[in-house]
Amino acid sequence: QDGETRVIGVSIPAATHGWAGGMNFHAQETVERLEEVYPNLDFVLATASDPGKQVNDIEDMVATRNIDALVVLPFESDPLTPPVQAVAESGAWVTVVDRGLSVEGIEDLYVAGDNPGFGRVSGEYMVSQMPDGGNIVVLRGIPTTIDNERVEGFQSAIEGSGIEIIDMEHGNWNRDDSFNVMQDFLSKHDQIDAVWASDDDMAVGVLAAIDAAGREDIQFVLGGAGMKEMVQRVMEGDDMIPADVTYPPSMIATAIEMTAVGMTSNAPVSGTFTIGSVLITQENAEQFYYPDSPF
Amino acid sequence: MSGSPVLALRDVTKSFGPVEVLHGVSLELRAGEVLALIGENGAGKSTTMKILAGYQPATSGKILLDGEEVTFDSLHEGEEAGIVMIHQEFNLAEQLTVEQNIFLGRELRRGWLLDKARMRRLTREYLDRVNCKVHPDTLVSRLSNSDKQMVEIAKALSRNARVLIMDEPTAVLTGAETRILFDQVRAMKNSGTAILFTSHKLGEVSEIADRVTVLRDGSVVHDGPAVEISEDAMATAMVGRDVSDLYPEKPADDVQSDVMLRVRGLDVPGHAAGIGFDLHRGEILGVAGLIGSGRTEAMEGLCGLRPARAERVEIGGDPVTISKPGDALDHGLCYLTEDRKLRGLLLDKGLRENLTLQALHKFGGYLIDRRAEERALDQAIADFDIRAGQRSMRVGNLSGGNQQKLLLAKVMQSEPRILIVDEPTRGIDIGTKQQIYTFLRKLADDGHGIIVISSEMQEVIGLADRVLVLRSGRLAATLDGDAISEDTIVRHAMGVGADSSERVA
Amino acid sequence: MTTETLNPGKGRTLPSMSVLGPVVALVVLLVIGTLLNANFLSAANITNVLARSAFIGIIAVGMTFVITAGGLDLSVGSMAAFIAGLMIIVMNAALPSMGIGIPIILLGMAVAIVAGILAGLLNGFLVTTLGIEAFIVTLGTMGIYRSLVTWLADGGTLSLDFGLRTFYRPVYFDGILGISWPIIVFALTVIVGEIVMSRSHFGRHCAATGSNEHVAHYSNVNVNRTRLLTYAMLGLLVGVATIMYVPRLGSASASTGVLWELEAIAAVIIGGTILKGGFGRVWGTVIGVLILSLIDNILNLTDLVSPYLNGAIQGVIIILAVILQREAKAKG
Amino acid sequence: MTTETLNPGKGRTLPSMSVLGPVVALVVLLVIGTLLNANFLSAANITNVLARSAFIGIIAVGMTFVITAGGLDLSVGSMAAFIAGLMIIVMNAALPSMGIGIPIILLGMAVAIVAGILAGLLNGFLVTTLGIEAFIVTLGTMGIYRSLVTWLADGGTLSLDFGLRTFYRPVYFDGILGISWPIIVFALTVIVGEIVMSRSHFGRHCAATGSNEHVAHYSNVNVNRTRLLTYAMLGLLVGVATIMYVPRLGSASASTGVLWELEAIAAVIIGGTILKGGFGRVWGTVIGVLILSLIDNILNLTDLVSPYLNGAIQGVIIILAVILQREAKAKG
Ligand SMILES: Nc1ncnc2c1ncn2[C@@H]1O[C@H](COP(=O)(O)OP(=O)(O)OP(=O)(O)O)[C@@H](O)[C@H]1O
Ligand SMILES: Nc1ncnc2c1ncn2[C@@H]1O[C@H](COP(=O)(O)OP(=O)(O)OP(=O)(O)O)[C@@H](O)[C@H]1O
Ligand SMILES: [Mg+2]
Ligand SMILES: [Mg+2]
Repeated sequence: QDGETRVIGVSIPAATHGWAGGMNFHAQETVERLEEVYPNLDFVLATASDPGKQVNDIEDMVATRNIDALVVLPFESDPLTPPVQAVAESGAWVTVVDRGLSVEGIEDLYVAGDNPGFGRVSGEYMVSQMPDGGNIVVLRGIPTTIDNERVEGFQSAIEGSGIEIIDMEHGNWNRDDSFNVMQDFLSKHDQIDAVWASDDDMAVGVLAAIDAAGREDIQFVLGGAGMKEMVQRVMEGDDMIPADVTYPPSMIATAIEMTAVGMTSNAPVSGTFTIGSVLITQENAEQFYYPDSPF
Repeated sequence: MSGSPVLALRDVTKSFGPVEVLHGVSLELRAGEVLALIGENGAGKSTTMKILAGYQPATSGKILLDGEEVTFDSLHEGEEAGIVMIHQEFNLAEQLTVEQNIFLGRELRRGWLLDKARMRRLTREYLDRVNCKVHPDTLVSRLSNSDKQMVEIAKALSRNARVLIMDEPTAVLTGAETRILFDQVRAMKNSGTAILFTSHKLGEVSEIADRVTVLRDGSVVHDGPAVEISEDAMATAMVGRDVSDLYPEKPADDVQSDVMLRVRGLDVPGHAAGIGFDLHRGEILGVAGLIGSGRTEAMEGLCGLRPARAERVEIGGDPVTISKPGDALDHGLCYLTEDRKLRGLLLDKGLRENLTLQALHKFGGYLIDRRAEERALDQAIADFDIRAGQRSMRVGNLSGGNQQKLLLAKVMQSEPRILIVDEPTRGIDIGTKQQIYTFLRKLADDGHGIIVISSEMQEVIGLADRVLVLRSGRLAATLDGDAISEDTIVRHAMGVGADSSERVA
Repeated sequence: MTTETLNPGKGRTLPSMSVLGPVVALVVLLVIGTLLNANFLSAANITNVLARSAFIGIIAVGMTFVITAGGLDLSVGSMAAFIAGLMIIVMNAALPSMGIGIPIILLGMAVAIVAGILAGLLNGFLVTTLGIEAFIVTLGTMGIYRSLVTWLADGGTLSLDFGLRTFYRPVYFDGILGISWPIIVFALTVIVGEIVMSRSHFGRHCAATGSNEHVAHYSNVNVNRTRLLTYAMLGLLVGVATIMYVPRLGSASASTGVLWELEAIAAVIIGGTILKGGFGRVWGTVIGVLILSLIDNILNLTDLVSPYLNGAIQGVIIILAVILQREAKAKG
Repeated sequence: MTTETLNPGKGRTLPSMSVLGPVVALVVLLVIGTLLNANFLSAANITNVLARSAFIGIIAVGMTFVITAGGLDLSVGSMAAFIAGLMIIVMNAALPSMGIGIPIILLGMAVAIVAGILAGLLNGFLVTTLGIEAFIVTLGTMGIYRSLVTWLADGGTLSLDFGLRTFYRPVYFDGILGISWPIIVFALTVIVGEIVMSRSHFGRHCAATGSNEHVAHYSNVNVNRTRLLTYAMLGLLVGVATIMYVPRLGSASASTGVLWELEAIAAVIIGGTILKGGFGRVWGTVIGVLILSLIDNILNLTDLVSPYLNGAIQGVIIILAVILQREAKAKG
């Protein structure tokens, strides 16, 4: 197999919000880097704006690019399961990233994010910061299974702690939407102790709305995913942003790299690698700060 | 000749909002009889016809079909009863072909699918009956107005109507086409169809009608056999005054005044070539020619409304270039279109907006002076005798003749020194025609130059000091004085071996 | 209303040139694809492209009628998502009592068809009887269906029972004589659509209604019924498309069918149908759909451009495809 | 061609009723909001709603002209995102040489205005001179701008330098006499827009062009120039909206301005402007914009419905607002 060029397909969702943008960045950067390192590897990168398009991309990779391996971050698990299964059955290597497929055992390598864990870590942090309980509002992402898992994880973590979610709306992982939602929450509730923005993009909008309203009752905002601006604020000891929870978009880079290694060597790279969600606080913030990433 | 009435109105009134436009109209249509309904613009002829055909409900009164009172709940019932109407406004879908229009709403089928071959063949037959040469697959939007009208007539004839209602069918037709239509009308009459017809050409009324009903301001003022009423009497009954001197006196043409407009070598690609003429101050220059001879296109090209080239155009002695409509207006040159529906008026706008559109710069700098506009509208309504129920109504709801008057008023807003009018009296009643002729002559006497394009030979002869005759896009002759006669014009217009696609105007 | 004086070439007496436009664009794309990748013309790739074009294609055929009759429908994408969701829920619910087998598939199909027709009728009713601007009606129902499917799925994904999915899968992936079902259904829809448009009285009535509804009304065309039927027909075809869609992905969520409406409308217009109504051609729509699918496919064939710029390339090609058509027309 | 027999009420001889429709819808929403939440009428909430309406509002005023003149623009949302991205890049790049201060803000504003006008002119040029369907042109440029901003931002978010942002922030959050700048600019845009639409030559020419371009041409209206100007004006206003938008969050990304185009068009139509062109009213558009913003606001202020169903409620209210208008018209 030496000398023979091997093709790795990478199929990811398009950069429609901050985290996905970061993930796109890491994917492209890794592909470029690995193409240098491994001259006999060829990469095909496709971004999809909906699950249907992602299935198309995968079909195209199989039919026209003869891929030997597929790295896929499924837009959604269920619709992507059959086509990825078909790829696996055709003999290609399959690496699944972040969201597991609905059928077990399809993938050779699973680089997993931990969405329930993301919610749980966030919830536990809330509980630790508000031992006496309090009123919080929650901004949710785009209605998807991921968002459901995170919110459920969060809710079960705060259960019985005296923390009450007094309002919850979709901010769609979008700065503008969350700004509007937060403005309205501020009009509606006279006392809000903390906000779980559940994503750093949304935290940006939430902070702007709080600033503009000049409200003092909110003690802090907890975002998530480790956007560099937010990590920096944590590092600097900002009161409003005391912590963050990771959900690193760079997991795609890990997955691509491991797949490349698997393709070019005999090193055992199969199995499941869970990239847990970690709490970032001032103490450990430095190691999560990547100033060059767009996210 | 006459039997019992097939279709009749009894004391029908019709109001649009607060305005009553018909005040108790009664009339009867009999099998095998042609009834002419005449009246001034806005008298209510079209409204009466629409009520008869079931297009509009009457406000009060009865409609009797074979003596039984009916209410047409839908158009379909009117058709079912064998009533067919040709509208004053074109009633053809522009993006469909001739054949598709003729069979619209009653397509022939073979099984589930259309029987295109048969429809095409029948269309050919219907068109042949009215001697119309257009191809069944031509898009209606590509037809000339007179061809559209002939298609409309063919469509109506094809329906084998018991009652045929025609609202000014001849307004856009040539003499020859009118004769073809009348032959068909006579044939239908002989086979027992009841026919209602209206026209502002009173000669046609005398020729074809058996009975004449005169409407004035929404009431019937005369009803009787056609043989008992002369054309003059009709005009008097309609207008309420004598209109025997239709055309104003022409000035003695011994003084040769200066040239206002000099055109040399005007080419309009595809329509006209090498046109050259002079227009003098105080002169009315007629333009005659067959339909399709390029009169309209030549003048539109001159005014920058369509692509054209000219070797030389001089206005008031100075050479000018006119490449867009604004250039023409800047030089005091203005063109009144022959097609008021498609090129003249915004039908869904009010009178005021339409009146001032072309000369908006006269009404305030950046902002429009509404009051000045209202004053201009007052003036136009008075000057041109525009009869609108309400000032605020949509122009599309004005009667056809009143639209034409408004169009003339609109063009005059830009105060042209040289005015080109294309078919200026289409659909205009005889009383108003007289006023328009007087108006044009007065403009000329005041030192303007006027060009009148007309397909009505009498109009050209009666009005013009000199006449240009166009043939196949080229100038065939320039006539003046006693040379202006129907015979000479036709001879020059036809030429030798005239293009068969042109027809006698 | 007539266009001849301003744009002398816009009329359709010389169809050959306006016909050529989209065809040329399609051929150019095919050539580019072939040059870029040897596998482009492989049976597998052609099958993929055609089969996935089928959803938008079937919907776009219906859209051609709606637009020809002077309407518009922005709701088709979310309608498809909603119908897919409904179908999945009904089939999952019926599974315990009916078991896996042909009957339950037929039940699902019936649900899709009926729901599609009803949804189409709702749009049509609001547009015709209540006389509301089609843009607003369908923008409203777009939001409504999109919300409903999110709600039905509880913000997540509705998935067909796994066993059922395996049984239903052949409806997308199998076929006869090596031609897969979506392609067959798409082809049938196009053929029937083309015949209805150009050879039936309904097609004529659509064109007449879109060209001038008053004229159509005076000519005894039931304008409202014609419009209503176009919407119902589009709804039906959305149902049919969904029947093909569900076995492919086996699930429906809030992100199903997003932007299908714009893609379908774009395909219709690229194909030469006039957005303001009055003239439509089904075969042109098919070419439009294929052009759009091929752009995506070709972009996947090469690594020449950054994926971020895919949208820009698409935009440029869409505009070019229509310029080609207009330029050709203007010369014709 | 005349409409009187089919729809006796469609004419605009009795405007009072068609005028009432949107106003009534707005008032009903205000009443509902007040009943549901005591803070609804608070100065803070009113300010919030008005200020956030300003972006769409300013754009919708421009859209009113485009639609009145018979056009359409689907690209405004991504155009706004692109301009915002460009503005941020230019300002960040100029920061080292210019330092923080008024000049760099003015530079950013100039970039936004110029970019907006150019983008509008591009749309206008393709629509008028090349004669391509506005829907296709702006669908194409929508994809192009959206791609470009994603590419400029490398898939992520473009953020204004933090110091600059702090300096620029007051442009969104401050104002005079307690009224914030976006509201003031919005109000000015509306006043000027209303005057231009209803009292200027240009407004008349737009209506004439949209009503019947041939008649307009024969009446010495430069149809192409009028259309081109409406697009340029819309581009300019997108630039202005962006100038207000950037200081709010100081960032732009691929998700900025998504669906603004549909919202703007919906506002225009809810306000009573006719989608096919020929009649438009700017003040109606404002009411449309407020209705849309209020729906969101009220939904956030109450817990009555599942957030999944927000879109459905929006859809229903949009349709109802227009029904109200048409019903009123029909009676009038
Ligand atoms: N839909 C309508 N709404 C309001 N007024 C109308 C409507 N239709 C007709 N009218 C008015 O009714 C009157 C009669 O119009 P009608 O068209 O019947 O006149 P007419 O005799 O046919 O005139 P013409 O010779 O000019 O065609 C006119 O004053 C016209 O303005
Ligand atoms: N679809 C069309 N495209 C181009 N020109 C048209 C179209 N329809 C009509 N015309 C032109 O407009 C004129 C229609 O006017 P009409 O039938 O009254 O003839 P006309 O004005 O007497 O003819 P002309 O002015 O050429 O001597 C025709 O001459 C025809 O050339
Ligand atoms: Mg009349
Ligand atoms: Mg003429």
